[in-house]
Amino acid sequence: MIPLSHYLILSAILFSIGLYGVFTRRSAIGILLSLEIMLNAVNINFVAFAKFMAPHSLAGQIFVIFTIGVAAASTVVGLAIIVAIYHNYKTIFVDEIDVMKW
Amino acid sequence: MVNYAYLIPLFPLAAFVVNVFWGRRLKSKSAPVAILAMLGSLVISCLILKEVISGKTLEQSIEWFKVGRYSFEAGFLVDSLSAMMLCVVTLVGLLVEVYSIGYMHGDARYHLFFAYLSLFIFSMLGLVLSNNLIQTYIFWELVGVCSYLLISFWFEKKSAADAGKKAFITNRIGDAGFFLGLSTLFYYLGTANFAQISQRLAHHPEGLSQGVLALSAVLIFCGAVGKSAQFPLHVWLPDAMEGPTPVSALIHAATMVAAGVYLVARSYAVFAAGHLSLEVVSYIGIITSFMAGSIALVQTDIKRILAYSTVSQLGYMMIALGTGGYSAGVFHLMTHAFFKALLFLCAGSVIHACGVQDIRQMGGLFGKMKVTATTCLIGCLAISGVPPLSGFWSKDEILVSVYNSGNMVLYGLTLTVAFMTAFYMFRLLFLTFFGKPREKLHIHKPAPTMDWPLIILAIFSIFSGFVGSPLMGHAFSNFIYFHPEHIEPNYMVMVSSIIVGLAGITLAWVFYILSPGIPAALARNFSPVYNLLLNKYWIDEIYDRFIIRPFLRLTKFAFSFDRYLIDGAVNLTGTSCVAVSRVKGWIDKYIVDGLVNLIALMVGALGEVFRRLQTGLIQNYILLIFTGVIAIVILLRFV
Amino acid sequence: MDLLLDLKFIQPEIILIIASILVLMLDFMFKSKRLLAYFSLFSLCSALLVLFRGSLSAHSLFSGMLVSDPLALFLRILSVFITAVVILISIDYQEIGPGMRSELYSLLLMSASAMMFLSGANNLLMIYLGIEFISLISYILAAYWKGNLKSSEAGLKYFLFGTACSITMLYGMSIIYGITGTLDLPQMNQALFNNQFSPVVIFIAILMVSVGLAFKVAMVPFHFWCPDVYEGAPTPVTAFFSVGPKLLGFAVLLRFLLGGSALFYQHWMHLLGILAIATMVVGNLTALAQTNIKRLLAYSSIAHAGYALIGLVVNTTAGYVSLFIYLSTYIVMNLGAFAVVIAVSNQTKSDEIKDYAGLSANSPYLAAMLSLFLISLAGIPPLAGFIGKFYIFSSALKEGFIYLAIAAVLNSVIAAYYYFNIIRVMYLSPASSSAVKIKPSPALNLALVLSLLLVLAIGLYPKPVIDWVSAALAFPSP
Amino acid sequence: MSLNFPLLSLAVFLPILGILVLFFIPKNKTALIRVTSGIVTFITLIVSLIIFANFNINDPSPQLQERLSWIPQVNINYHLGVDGLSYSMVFLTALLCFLACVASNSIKERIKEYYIFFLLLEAGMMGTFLALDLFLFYVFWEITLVPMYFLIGIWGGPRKEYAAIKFFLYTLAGSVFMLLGILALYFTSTPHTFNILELTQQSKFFALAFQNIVFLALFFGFAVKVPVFPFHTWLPDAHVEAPTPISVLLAGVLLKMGAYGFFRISYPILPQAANYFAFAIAVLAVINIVYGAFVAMAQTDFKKMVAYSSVSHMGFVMLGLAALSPVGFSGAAMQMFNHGVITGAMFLLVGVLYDRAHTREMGAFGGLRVNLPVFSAVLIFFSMASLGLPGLSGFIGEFLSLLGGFKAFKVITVISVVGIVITAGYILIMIQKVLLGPMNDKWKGLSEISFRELVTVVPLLVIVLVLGVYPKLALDIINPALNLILNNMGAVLP
Amino acid sequence: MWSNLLSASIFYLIAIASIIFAILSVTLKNMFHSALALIVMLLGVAAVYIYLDAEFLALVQILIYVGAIMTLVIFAIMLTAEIYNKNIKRQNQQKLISLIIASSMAGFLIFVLSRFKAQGGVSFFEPLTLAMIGKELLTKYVLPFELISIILLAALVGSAAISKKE
Repeated sequence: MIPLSHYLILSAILFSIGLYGVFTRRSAIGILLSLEIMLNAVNINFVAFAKFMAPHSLAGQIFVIFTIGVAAASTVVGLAIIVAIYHNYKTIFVDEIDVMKW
Repeated sequence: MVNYAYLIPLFPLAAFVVNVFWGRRLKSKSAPVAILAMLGSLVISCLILKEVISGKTLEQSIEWFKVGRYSFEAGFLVDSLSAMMLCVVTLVGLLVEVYSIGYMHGDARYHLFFAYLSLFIFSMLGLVLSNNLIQTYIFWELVGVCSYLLISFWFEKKSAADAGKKAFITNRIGDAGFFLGLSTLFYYLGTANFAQISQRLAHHPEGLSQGVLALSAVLIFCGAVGKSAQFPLHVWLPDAMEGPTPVSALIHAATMVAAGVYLVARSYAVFAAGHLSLEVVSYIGIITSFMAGSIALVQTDIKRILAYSTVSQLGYMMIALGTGGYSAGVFHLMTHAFFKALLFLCAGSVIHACGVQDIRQMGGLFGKMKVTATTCLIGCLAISGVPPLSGFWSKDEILVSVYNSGNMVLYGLTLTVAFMTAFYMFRLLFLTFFGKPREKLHIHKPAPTMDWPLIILAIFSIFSGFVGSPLMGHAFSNFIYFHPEHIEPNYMVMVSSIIVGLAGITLAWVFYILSPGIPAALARNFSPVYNLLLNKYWIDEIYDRFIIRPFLRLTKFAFSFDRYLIDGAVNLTGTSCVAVSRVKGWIDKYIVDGLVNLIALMVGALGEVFRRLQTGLIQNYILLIFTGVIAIVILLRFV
Repeated sequence: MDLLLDLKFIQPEIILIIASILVLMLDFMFKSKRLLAYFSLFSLCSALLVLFRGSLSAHSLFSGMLVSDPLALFLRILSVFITAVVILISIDYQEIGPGMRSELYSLLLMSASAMMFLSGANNLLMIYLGIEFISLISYILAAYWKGNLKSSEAGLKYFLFGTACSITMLYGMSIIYGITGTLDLPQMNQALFNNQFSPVVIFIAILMVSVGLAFKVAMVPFHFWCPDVYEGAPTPVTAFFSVGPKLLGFAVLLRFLLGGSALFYQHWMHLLGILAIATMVVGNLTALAQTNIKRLLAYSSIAHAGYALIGLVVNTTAGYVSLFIYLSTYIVMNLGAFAVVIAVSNQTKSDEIKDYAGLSANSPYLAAMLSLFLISLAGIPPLAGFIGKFYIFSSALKEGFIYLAIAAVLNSVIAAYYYFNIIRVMYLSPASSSAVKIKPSPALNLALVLSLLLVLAIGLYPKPVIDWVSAALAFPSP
Repeated sequence: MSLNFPLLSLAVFLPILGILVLFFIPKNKTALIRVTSGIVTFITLIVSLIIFANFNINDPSPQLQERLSWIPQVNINYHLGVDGLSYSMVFLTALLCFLACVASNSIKERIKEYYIFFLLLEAGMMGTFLALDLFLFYVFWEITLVPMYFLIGIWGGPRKEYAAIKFFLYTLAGSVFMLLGILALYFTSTPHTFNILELTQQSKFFALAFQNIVFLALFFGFAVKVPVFPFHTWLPDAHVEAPTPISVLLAGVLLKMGAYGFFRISYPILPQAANYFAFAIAVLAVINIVYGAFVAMAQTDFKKMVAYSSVSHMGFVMLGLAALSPVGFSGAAMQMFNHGVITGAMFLLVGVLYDRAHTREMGAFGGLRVNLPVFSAVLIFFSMASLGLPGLSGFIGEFLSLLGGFKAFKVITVISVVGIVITAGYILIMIQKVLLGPMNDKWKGLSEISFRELVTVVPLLVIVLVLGVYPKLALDIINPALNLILNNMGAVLP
Repeated sequence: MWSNLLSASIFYLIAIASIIFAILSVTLKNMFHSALALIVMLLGVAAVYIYLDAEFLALVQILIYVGAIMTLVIFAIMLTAEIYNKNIKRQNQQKLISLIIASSMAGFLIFVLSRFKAQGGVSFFEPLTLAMIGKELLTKYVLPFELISIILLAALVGSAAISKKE
């Protein structure tokens, strides 16, 4: 059978890939995508722990349901903001959006 | 009558208050107010003197204030010494005030003059009456202030203002020493009262070593040096001649300068206990008198000559006190008060009459000013120690005490000073009153009110000597003494002093009447000595270069030190200036303002670093966060 | 499952949610937008009334989801108060057009209920949902100023930064769930004590969870979003950010640290201490050279977070009491200061400090008010700020954290400089010619007077506030 | 016997009442504003006299105590009390505030704000001297900071902003350390208390090491205010830039708060530390005296010179404090009071000159005595007093401090006596530059000192004269309190 | 036994696939292609859920994540019309540092989590049916359930407010 640690390794790798994406992606939507990757990594974690550590309680899986719900909400908000940015800045490249500094 | 002694200083104080507040309205009537007050004090003083002669002394004091276990009291002590001084001060004060009516006639601040004069006499009387060192110190400084006010009376003249300032500061230096001596005594003996001091010194208390006693005596003497213009601090007296002449007569001849001698006399117990201190007094005395005497030989300003002669005579008194001649010193103090006041007032009349102070421009005034000339002659005779005038007796007493002290060098020097005194006094006399008038001077007769005081003083100069002379059985020394001593007249000393006096007079006669060319010739071939004396041993210049100028430079340095160093180290306001570079002017002031901004600079620079961190790029932020997280994890893994 | 019984406890939250929906509906009926504001204020007041009347028994609701203990009550009352004041000062804020008013009020009402839920959250899931709820609303509010470049940039930055941090928090939560097997905070604490996992794992889990919370509180390594978002967002929203989420961030950090990590306290203490000092120093030093007043207030709020952190570092009940006293005084002063900033920016349309020149000449009332709030922020007695600082210093010294006290003390001197810099500009420099008398609108004036009275009252007679806070924290910490 | 009527609170809060009244007077009615403030300060003066009436001189412990619990959780209570030492300061504050208020006619713009800050300042100062609770003392201590910042900042001279913020930050930095000291005291006292009297009782239980640290912390707070040598650089700037009536208060009262702090808090509560640091304080004191005099000598600006002279005179206070003997303490307390009166008057006179000639450069004047006789007489009188001329009150303070100092540290006192001579130097230089010498025609138009200005100076003149001649009046009030402090410190002193 | 081996190998296949596609979606130049890569990764994750006996979650994942969220994202990509020009540099300059940080993060997590020992074996108790999840949602987790609905409402209202035209 597949031990718990493999799942955790998978989620850790996905989490780091997402993180790398957030650091390097220039377009806001790119960052959004990477965030989704990180979120999925966490969900895997939750479900894996639910199965191995607390097999008879459903807390883990229910948590994932809620995280997906929240992910949906935050994507809606994120995209609304990105559209507003595009409307004002005419670009969604994050390193060009720095009117405010120091 | 003795217990009314406290009234004596109150009269002049009342006069002062009247003259200050209502003087403007009194106009010329402010003089009689002062004179009346002075008369009152004189009468009481004489009555008290009569009672004191009959053996009655009194000390009364009330508690001024109490701090911890020390109680400071204020009170008055009437004994032979103070009674004598009271009479001298009030008498001379009265005569000077009468004289001033004429002299100060028409001055804009006429009433103020008499107000300051009464204030001075009040503080002098207070000083003489006080029964403890602290009260003496208080009146001591008051006297200093009055002399400052009177010297710079004609303050429009810059020289007068400078002279006043110089006098006050020099006195202040002396007073600092006096204060230290006072506090040492107070610390070790627990009291400042003269009687208790001598009592406690008698059964020499533990803890008070000889060294400390001598030190406190010298410190008190330091106050006397400042006030009586002895050697290191004598520079202020010649400049004090800037003040009106009656002021010089009263203050710089009779009373204030004598206060130093009075103080040494009053606290003689302290001096006597410490054996070293008396030597110091006499050495300072001899140096001062010899130096001042020599300077007076070549001076040309009439008042400067008399000033240096006063300094020299005070040196004389110090020598007397130094060599144990307690009553001799005090006796000379009294007689000197009379004839020196007389000489100053004569000089005043001369200046008042011909408006000029340089004796080389005067000459042949005998014919025009008979009274002034004759009284001046009497004064000169008295001071030169020509018998039977008072000067002879008191100087003789001093010479005897110096002779008895066994120090022959000292005796020799004192004799030469006597010779010099006789010489320069008669030089002054011949140049001003005899010989041909050198310049066309318009002379207007001095007013009668200026002549009468001269005559009275002349009489006193003649007869005041007999009190202490053998003819009246040394009445004076039996009256005022530290411990009863029997002096038998030493005829050899008496003869030598007469010879010396006459020699001085004849030499002056030869130099200035017989052949006026000699002094100029002498001056030429002894020019270095002549210049040395003319420039008053360059003491003023030395003081200026080695003390005053470096001192001022030090204050400038202290101020710049203050602004740049300390101010720089603490001041925080420079912070914003580093970041806000636009306001250029503002920054120069802060950067210039110094080290305090250093901290401000660092704080500002640090602020700048954090500010730059805020790049505005979202990804830098997220990157920084996770580096932070990683750093924390690493840090705590290993800590 | 006495569900109905539990509902009674969350009546205030329900009222607010219903009100927020109603506000959207009312938008169509009423022309004047002020009525909407008054309606939302009315609903907040009724929620407050219900809160006060509610019983104070400390027991858990909804099978462990919420706990209604004194601390929760204290936080809920404060959240309602904060939202009320924010709505009050946003009524006359001209930048937000009439069209978007109703959404603004409804979002604010929802954020109030979110905060109230979060104050009682006793379950990891509830904590996550609460935080996400507030964050989402904050992202929207940050970007609320439609045409303005800065506002949308603020929204974007806040969104990206916030989501990244909350996902990290989620990751931490998953690990804790893995370790303890339960989401419930009290059970989690028990499990953490007697588990056989190596401390490193637990430590990393707790660290990642507090990343999310530290982001909300704007602690040093996570403070970068703060200045840009505060400057960009519309001013009432900035006021809300600087007070609302920060208070809840601290509350959850307390609940979480109090429970879970008491075990690892000695690790935490020094780390948190260093972070607290770093927060103070960064906040104060960067504020020195700011020219925009909102940005300056942002850095000052970071600095104040630093001071409040000391209360946490001290980790005693007295420490927590001083933490919340500090926060309540900070809330009052900050809202007051932002109210004045709004009043001025309504008139001069700019937040630059140099535009405050000579404010005391033409509008002395506003200048006096702002000076009072700034002096209180600087911690000068007899105002409220000093009471907060005094409590923090005393709790630090009591536990022997001398280095913390000295760092805080020095920082407050630096802080005094930039607060007084503003006062200097207002009072000491001449007014620019175009300056005109600024008259605050009645609603704004009410907020100003309210916060002024509170600042003075707490400053002069702090006893009731202290009683209230210590009662709130009197529950037996595990 | 404490009157049922809370006199002390009245004295502290009367000015605040005045502020409330001022709020309702419109800005443009300047005359009315000036009159009301004048009345308020005058009533406060009357109240301070009433306090004296109810004050029993030979009872050394604080009287007329008012105690109200303020923050019970932390055992802080609103506790006022007055004893000999604090009464002298209270009277000085009330008097100087009244005179400064009368002299404030020279302020021409933003008059209403001026008087509001002025009254707030008075309340703060009054409170500091009456507070017997460390927390209350600290609160009032800080209250005086803000109005003074505005008073210097708005109505000051050319570099007012710089001087104002410098004054503020110096004092704040100092007082912040003082707060730490107070907190440390609070936590080590069993049962935790801020009450000064209880802390004095418990002073025996504090270990020496602890006492030293707390003494140092408190020292920073008070030393900046006194000011003691390294922390004094704010004083000249603040004085030169502050408007005349404010520098009267600054020099007259604010400097005394620092010294009062030593008397009331540092010395009685931390006796061993006071004894331990006695020599260090004496050294700083003598630096203050001599260095202050030196720098004063180098000044050309009249006000800066008087400022540095205050540094020098306050040095005597520190010397008296360091002496730890009844004579030293009475000297220090007397010097505090007298310096307040004399320097207050000096600043008033400088103000008179500045209002007419609009310059403070001493070199620019000269020969004013000719057509300003009354002004010159008064100026010379006060210069002599500040010189320490016996017969005037300045002498008593210096004399006793030096006498006390002499007993404890001989060499240091000898050096300080040099300070007196230098003081004489720069004061006489000032008199000569300003008053004496030929009349320069530039100042021909200067008008004589007006009656109102004279009124502000005459009461001070009377006090200086009366205390000079008969100091028993003041000493009998101050000494019992000082003896009480010394007895409490008793065990410690050599 | 043989079927175990087969399912295990399929799992590893899926895991590696999803990792590859995740990397692709992060590095691809064209935004549209990276979105598609993400969809594939999501499907991979759904497969992992099935392995972890969370069938309902897999369903939810596919329905909501892939269905709703990704369509939304693609609309956004269309709106902001960046997909066609290839030459714009997709990654910014801090690539190297972020690589280091991301990899060290991964390293730490793996090092930490790998020491988790499976607990309570792998035995199946009663299968976790959908009904149980439903019951649980409406009893124990009823408050979060209500809350998530309000969150979605708020998100809706907010984003509508922001993006509606004046």
